[in-house]
Amino acid sequence: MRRAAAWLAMGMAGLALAACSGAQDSLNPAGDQAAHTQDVWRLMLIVCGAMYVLVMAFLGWALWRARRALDGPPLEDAVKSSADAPMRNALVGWTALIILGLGVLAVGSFLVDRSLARADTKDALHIKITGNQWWWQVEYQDPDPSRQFTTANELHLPANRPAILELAAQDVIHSFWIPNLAGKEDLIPGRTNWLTLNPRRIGVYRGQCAEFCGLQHAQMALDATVEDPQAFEAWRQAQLKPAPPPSNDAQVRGQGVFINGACGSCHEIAGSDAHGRTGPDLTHLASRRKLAAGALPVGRDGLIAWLHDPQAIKPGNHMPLVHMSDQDLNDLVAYLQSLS
Amino acid sequence: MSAAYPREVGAKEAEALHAQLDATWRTGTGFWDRLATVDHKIVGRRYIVTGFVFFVLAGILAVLMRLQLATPQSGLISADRYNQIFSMHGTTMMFLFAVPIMEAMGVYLVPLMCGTRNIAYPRLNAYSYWVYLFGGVMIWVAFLLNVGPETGWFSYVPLAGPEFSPGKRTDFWAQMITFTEVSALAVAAELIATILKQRAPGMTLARMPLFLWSILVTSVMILFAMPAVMLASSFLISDRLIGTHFYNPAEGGDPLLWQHLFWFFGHPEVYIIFVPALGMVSSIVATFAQRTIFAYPAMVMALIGNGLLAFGLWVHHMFATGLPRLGNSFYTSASMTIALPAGVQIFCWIATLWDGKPRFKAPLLFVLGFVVIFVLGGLTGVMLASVPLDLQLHDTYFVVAHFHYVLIGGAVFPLFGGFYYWFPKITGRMLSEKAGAWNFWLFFVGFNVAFFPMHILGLIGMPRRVYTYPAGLGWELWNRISTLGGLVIVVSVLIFIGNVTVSLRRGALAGDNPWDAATLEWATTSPPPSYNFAHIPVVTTREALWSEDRPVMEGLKSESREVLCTSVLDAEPDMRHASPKPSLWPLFTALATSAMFIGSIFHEWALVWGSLPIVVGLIGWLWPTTPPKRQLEAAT
Amino acid sequence: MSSPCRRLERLAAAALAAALLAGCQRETRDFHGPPPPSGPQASGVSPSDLAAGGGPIGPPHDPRAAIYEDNAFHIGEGKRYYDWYNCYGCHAAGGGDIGPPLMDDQWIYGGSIEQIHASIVEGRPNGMPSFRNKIPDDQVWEIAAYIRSMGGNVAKDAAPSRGDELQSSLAKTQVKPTPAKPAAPTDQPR
Amino acid sequence: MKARVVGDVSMLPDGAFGSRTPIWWGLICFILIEGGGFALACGAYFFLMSHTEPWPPSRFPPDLPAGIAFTALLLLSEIPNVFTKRAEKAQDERATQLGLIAASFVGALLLAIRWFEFHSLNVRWDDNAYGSIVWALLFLHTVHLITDWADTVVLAVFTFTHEVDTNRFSDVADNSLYWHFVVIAWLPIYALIYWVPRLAG
Amino acid sequence: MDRRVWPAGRTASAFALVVLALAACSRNAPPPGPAKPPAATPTGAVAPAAASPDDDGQWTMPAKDYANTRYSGLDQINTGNVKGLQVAFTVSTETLKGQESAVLAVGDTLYFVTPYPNNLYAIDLEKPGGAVKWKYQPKPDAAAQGEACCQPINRGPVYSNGVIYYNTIDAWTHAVDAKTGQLKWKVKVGDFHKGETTNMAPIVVKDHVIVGNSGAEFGVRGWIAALNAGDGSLAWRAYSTGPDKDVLIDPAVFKPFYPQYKGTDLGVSHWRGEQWKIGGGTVWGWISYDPELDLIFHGTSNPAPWNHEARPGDNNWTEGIFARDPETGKAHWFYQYSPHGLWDHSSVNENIILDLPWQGRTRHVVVHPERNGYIYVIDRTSGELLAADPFMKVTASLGVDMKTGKLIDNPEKRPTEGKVVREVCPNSPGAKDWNPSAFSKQTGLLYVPHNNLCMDWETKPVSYLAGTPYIGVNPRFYPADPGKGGEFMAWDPVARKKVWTIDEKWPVWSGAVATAGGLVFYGNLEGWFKAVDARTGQVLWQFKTASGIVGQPTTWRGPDGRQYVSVLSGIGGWAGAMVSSQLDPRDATAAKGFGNMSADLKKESAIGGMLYVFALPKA
Repeated sequence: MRRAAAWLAMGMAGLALAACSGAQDSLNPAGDQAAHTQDVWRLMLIVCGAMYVLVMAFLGWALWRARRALDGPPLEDAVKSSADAPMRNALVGWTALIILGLGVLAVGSFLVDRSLARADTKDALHIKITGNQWWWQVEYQDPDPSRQFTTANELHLPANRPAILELAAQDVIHSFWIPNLAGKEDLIPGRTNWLTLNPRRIGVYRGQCAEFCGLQHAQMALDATVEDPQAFEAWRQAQLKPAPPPSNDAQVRGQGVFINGACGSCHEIAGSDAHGRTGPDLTHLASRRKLAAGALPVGRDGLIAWLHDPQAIKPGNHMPLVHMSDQDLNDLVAYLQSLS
Repeated sequence: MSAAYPREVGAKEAEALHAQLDATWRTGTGFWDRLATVDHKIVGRRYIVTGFVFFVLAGILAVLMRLQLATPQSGLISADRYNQIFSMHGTTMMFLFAVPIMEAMGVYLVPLMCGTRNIAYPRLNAYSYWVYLFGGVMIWVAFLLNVGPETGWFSYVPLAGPEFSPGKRTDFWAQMITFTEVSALAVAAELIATILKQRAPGMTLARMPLFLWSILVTSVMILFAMPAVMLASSFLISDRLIGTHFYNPAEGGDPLLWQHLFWFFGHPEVYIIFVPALGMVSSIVATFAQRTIFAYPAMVMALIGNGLLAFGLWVHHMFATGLPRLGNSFYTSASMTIALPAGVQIFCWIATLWDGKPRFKAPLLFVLGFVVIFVLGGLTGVMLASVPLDLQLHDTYFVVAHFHYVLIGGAVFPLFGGFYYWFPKITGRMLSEKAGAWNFWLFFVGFNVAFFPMHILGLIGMPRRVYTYPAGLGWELWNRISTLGGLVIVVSVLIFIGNVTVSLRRGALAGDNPWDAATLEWATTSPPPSYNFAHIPVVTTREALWSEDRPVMEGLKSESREVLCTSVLDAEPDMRHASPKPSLWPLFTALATSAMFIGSIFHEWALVWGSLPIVVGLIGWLWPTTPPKRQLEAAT
Repeated sequence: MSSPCRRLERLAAAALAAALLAGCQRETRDFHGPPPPSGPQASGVSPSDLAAGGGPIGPPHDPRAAIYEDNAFHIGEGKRYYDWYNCYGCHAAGGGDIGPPLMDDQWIYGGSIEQIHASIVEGRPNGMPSFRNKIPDDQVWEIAAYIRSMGGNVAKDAAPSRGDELQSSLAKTQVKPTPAKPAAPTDQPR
Repeated sequence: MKARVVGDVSMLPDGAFGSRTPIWWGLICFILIEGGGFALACGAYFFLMSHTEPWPPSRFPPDLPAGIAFTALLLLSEIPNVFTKRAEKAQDERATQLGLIAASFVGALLLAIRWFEFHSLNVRWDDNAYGSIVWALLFLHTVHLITDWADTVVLAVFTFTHEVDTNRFSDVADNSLYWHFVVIAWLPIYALIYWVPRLAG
Repeated sequence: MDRRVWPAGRTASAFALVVLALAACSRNAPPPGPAKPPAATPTGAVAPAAASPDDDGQWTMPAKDYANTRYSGLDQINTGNVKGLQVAFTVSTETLKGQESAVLAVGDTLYFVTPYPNNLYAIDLEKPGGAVKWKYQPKPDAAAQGEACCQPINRGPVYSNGVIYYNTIDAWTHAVDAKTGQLKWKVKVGDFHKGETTNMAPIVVKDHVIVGNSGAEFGVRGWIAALNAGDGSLAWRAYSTGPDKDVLIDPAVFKPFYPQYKGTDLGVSHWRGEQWKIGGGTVWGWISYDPELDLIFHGTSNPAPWNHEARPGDNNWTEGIFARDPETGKAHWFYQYSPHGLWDHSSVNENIILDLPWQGRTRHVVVHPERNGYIYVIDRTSGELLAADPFMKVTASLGVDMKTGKLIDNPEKRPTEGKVVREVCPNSPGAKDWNPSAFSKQTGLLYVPHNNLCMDWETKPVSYLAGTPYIGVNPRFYPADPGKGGEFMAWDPVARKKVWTIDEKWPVWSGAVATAGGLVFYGNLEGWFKAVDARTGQVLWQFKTASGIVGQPTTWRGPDGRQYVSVLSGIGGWAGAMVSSQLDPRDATAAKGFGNMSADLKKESAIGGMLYVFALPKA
């Protein structure tokens, strides 16, 4: 009993501690949905914690009382016990208490669920997210097709503007989850799911696939940047542009490697002749923070490590090991780094 | 004749009867005799040992996973291997350990508790064990050959479907399901028939021990739950082998059909594991508190309520799949409601202890551990029933923590309690109490150190089923602690194994009823004779052995195998029923069944050709026991 | 106790299962593919190697073929890449369109995995483009292995079943083996 | 402790019919399992139906004649079945043999018609999910048909080769009960395979 | 007769038909008058004389005339004597893919083009038995065969001023001296390595040879270009996508009827990103020309890829019709049949120039049987939509909004990736593909050879790899009605309804020709070449050629004064590829969906390549 209480206390401490860290943390809400959910969590913690304490107290009392028990014949017929009748009443009371507790929790949960369903969607940004083994395709939608653009493994959201995510899957079931913003929603082949986000707090949050999706399920992350609307608009304008043309010899050679080699067969770089669609869009790769769905930082070292042997970093992923000379590799990295 | 009753049985008469019965029921010691045995105690023992072996194997996998996760970006186990390992861990624990071992306890104990000589359909019982064994061996051999399952114990399509899981890995998994379900369904039918038809005279439903109730509820749940997963896995195999489209969204199938079918089985599955454990807890609590269980009717109602509610909440595994919101809220309420019967039972056990005279032996320790752990697991379960909260916690380590609290706390702790409790009955020797205390405390501490941090990990964003994770997200410390806890559990289980090994030879002799328990299995010797009871015990109260009066009945044949059938409700003696003799046909049929199942992984026509030997086996199995007519004609 | 006996039973059962499993190869999953052959690149066929009136002269047996042929994982990957690199655009799901069928037993440029590999890498004169450098070599092998499965020419336990897509042809597990033979004499440039 | 004997069960019968025997309960369990399987398969049918437009996707529902013939004959098969059941209850060996033989022949005929049913579905199992579930339903029922038919044949043979005691009669009675299940289970499946596509289409 | 009375009542026209039929039966057909002003036909529809001059017994362009009527004034072969039609001579084409070329008859010579290797044959009619006068071999690059979506076929040459102009599959235009077979010039008009091929029949307007490209299935950017007839130099080129300057849209000249086509650079802004650069809209079909308005009319093909999710927006200016000035190429108006085309419904079918009585007045229109299943009537002066009537079961769309001119897509059939959409009718070759209709100046009816097909359709992601197909769809075709995959119909353009139909088992992939003899000729995929009574639809004569017919029948007066009918037999093209490319019907998606329904066709038709010329027996 004491031990259990100690554990509980330690657990609480742990939770408090944990709340200070992470960019991928459901207890550190940065959006309405996560905040509402945290309310449910608090309610649950209080009610369930109280229940637990009650049970443990009863158990403790029973054990403490047992010390005084005398040897004697087993109590075969309950009616013979003087405690039986009061205990029956206590059972009724306990049952009522459980029902009450569950009622409170169910209603609380239901109300929060309703409020999530009624989230503010005025002037919402519409973004389509497609899960692939093992990366995220992100398409910013717009009624005007020329204002649509595609990126990968990153999400930029203006603070205080709702975003409606359309969730689809290309191959297997994935689950979209950025704990700081909202709960998860599955991406299911053959179905379309929707998720509304109301981001409030500026910051960078991490999300991760939350449904087992095969070999590299563990390394299928994405970045969500919640920023002020001006910054978002600037980012969007930059994304709408095609990639800048290569500006020095190395970059020109790198572009050649990209287009004439295997890269362009799977990746798109708008403004170039690379129109592959089966891999992530790389038009503005250098403006992203992470490479290969969160596996590495974007940057010279990360790019070289990745291109040198993608299978060492994410074994089994669909980025092949392309054998190339060091010169080609350096040129290619120079080119990719110019894609800001 | 009737004038003679009641009468006492003389010592000589008793000895002669024992000798005669032993000759009739004994399993021979030859190799083929052992294979042919239909004694529920021998089969039950095999079942329990096999189940425990799988527990240890799956535990080794768990340790490997914990070692991999102890540090971020660990290179200890590759992604491919890790995925197979966690799939095998879940699969083995759920299908090869938890359900079979619970049923195994039933197979061993139910006939004894009913006061009957053998289980109903003993040959089916033998068959079910062989099928289970072959299925388990198959999947482990496959795993060792690198053809083990890789898509988790839940094998969600399309990941487990033909396109994204090439090769035979998932087929072995799906066919393992068929093996274990065939075996589980057979055992469930045996147990239901045994409980309903072979109870001792006078053991009315209202006098049935709670363990029998829990086994009855479990078995009925198995009947309704298992067909769903068999259907689902058959669909999966046919998608993978002959190109059907049950789960192909393009051609009108739906991945969610799998989830519905799987969880229609999968959720009750948890209760199938957990309800027998409740029965064990009740047995242990009553015995060690030396008090009849408080509020027996409420307990029975709670068991039945558990069984019914279990079928109404499978959707809470699918909140994130985008089903209609209002429907989800219904399942929230239904899922929370199941806390009610659980809460009632917890109360009743504690009340029993409160009003009793508890003796803190190892079995009771495990039960106390059960209460502490399971209640926490149950409460986190209530949390997960809430849609908004579940959407955050679903598929995170919080869920891992939750169900380990429920399953280890709710089933494994009582099971270990049960081991300590019934070991004397099964082997005739006591387990060491001292080692038992070490075993318990290390398990209890290790368990909480291993699994409590997972709650936190889940809350701070660590998803399940990841073979590695990046540093810097605040997960390192908790993972390391968790791994340490896992290692403590290993020590604890090793102590248990040592305790069993030593006690088998050197344990104190138990006697018939070392714990002064009240149920009928303690009315016979430890270990029980091959025929269980020389005379059929008659029950007059719920706690049969706590009453001074121990009436019995006679009249079953001793020169051939007979059991007494009683009426379903009131257990009035109704008829004598011949119990089959040992036979090799169940083994043959099980081999034929295995050949067909494994063959049909590779070729669809194996289903047809493979069924012919099974037919042969069944005909041999059911060969008439009456004399051939030719013989009769010759005689006349 | 019956433990020695039980052990025997287990052994027997394990042996049985192992025997049944022997039909299924150990599934190796090598994500790197073999290193490219050192020295000069092994030369495949070029159109001029076609001998008049007879079948094509195959490229020398390639040790890498064994890694991919009859390996379920690689064939499954090949199925994916067959779509990704637009193979289906000309050959449909094996029935052919702009290009010839790949599921029948007629092979203009040879039906061994080495020959298919060579055809993809080199291209062929009547419209088959060369994918040299456009598809990394191990993926070409995977595609070639998948193409072999279209005609039922890989082990049944390695062949892929249907995909999660429109049903166009028999699941490859259901295709009866059709051993490759060179094209019947025809003046059809295909 | 000495046993105090309070009664004797040796006068009780060593065979009985129906719910008094454990076998009957086993059979009921089996029927529940199978019935559950059928119910779930039917549920899967409706689940898939709600995802496919049109239903059937080819717009060609199964041809009716074979299904009608099968259903009619299956219903008629209850005549020998009930006849056999009465004979068993009466423990009339001749009549039981007669009934079992009749049932065996009807079963064989039903299996023959079933062959044509598979050919009149107008869809292959690997055409689409509709084809898959229709084949699954028909296959499931066929398995039961074959099982019970084989059981009937074996029982019929046994009545000629071996002495028929109460337990054997009881087995035959259970076989009749199972046949009821096979018949009753067919009716919803028949409706799903042949009529729902027509009404939905 | 007051022409305005005619459209008033169906009974009246029906009555007139009966009378005319009776007249034909009584063999009291009026004597042929070569020089008559365009008289009112029974339906009231007429082909304006400027675009469709009276017959001179020759056949110099595949569509017969600028109006694209495919009507011959010859009546030597007529309903009464057609039964006696027999083979005059045959010529092997020495190739075995789809023979889609028209056979031109100029003076004493026949001209036709074979599929790859695109040889141009000149057949001397003065000599007996179809002697080859000369054969021009352009030797196109063999690799180009892999860049042609639906076999490396050719739709025929065109004759003008002693020169034969035609395109080869590797995107070259050749000018060949009609007398000698000597090359005058050739120019490369596109790059087949990117998938740009040319198989359309050019048209010569004034001094311009007008050509367009194919290859929307390879993600090429569609264009139409005018080459100077003298040297092949480029006069102008108008793209179907991209900025206005590329599309030759000059706001001063461009006056579309509907507001949705007004705006700047819609060919860019109605696309996502730079998708328009690989957006299709090729011009591979029929071009008609109205000398009075001095406008050419041409359709643009489907946007690329087929998977519509890769190209959100209306995808201007694909799947529409342009009216352009032949001198400058500048667009005058545009109308889009299928904005954001979902089904590969290329809009390149013939635009037949007719004048129709319309609600009490005469409207100058183009009539266009469109792949999407509607016959459109569009005012050719303004681009206003007058009518759009379905001519087969249409499920892909719910109709055309006559106010806005927009097609109303059926939301239930809108494809999403990874889901099969079922029963899309018409399928992607459409209710009618390229194979041209004929208009009879005698009956006023349109004779439309067309398909009766539906399909299942699944979209999937697709990468653009230059030179490989850019499609992203798994299709599966099947007849809309069991056993009826095609239809040959007579359509009354004024009453806007079918007059009669002939059911065909397979899609009808040949063109049609109508004659003053009261006949219509067409062929089917099994190889039957049929002569049909233009008024009743009764098949009066048929002849089984060696292979399936996918060519364009023509009829002409030979040097000996007799009337001949000619057609190429040789199955192929999209519908016939299953047979002539020896594809495997076990794959339903083979030949982009025809595999699903063509197993029988492989038994009922055979590979071949032969010119058939028919005539009545010499008296």
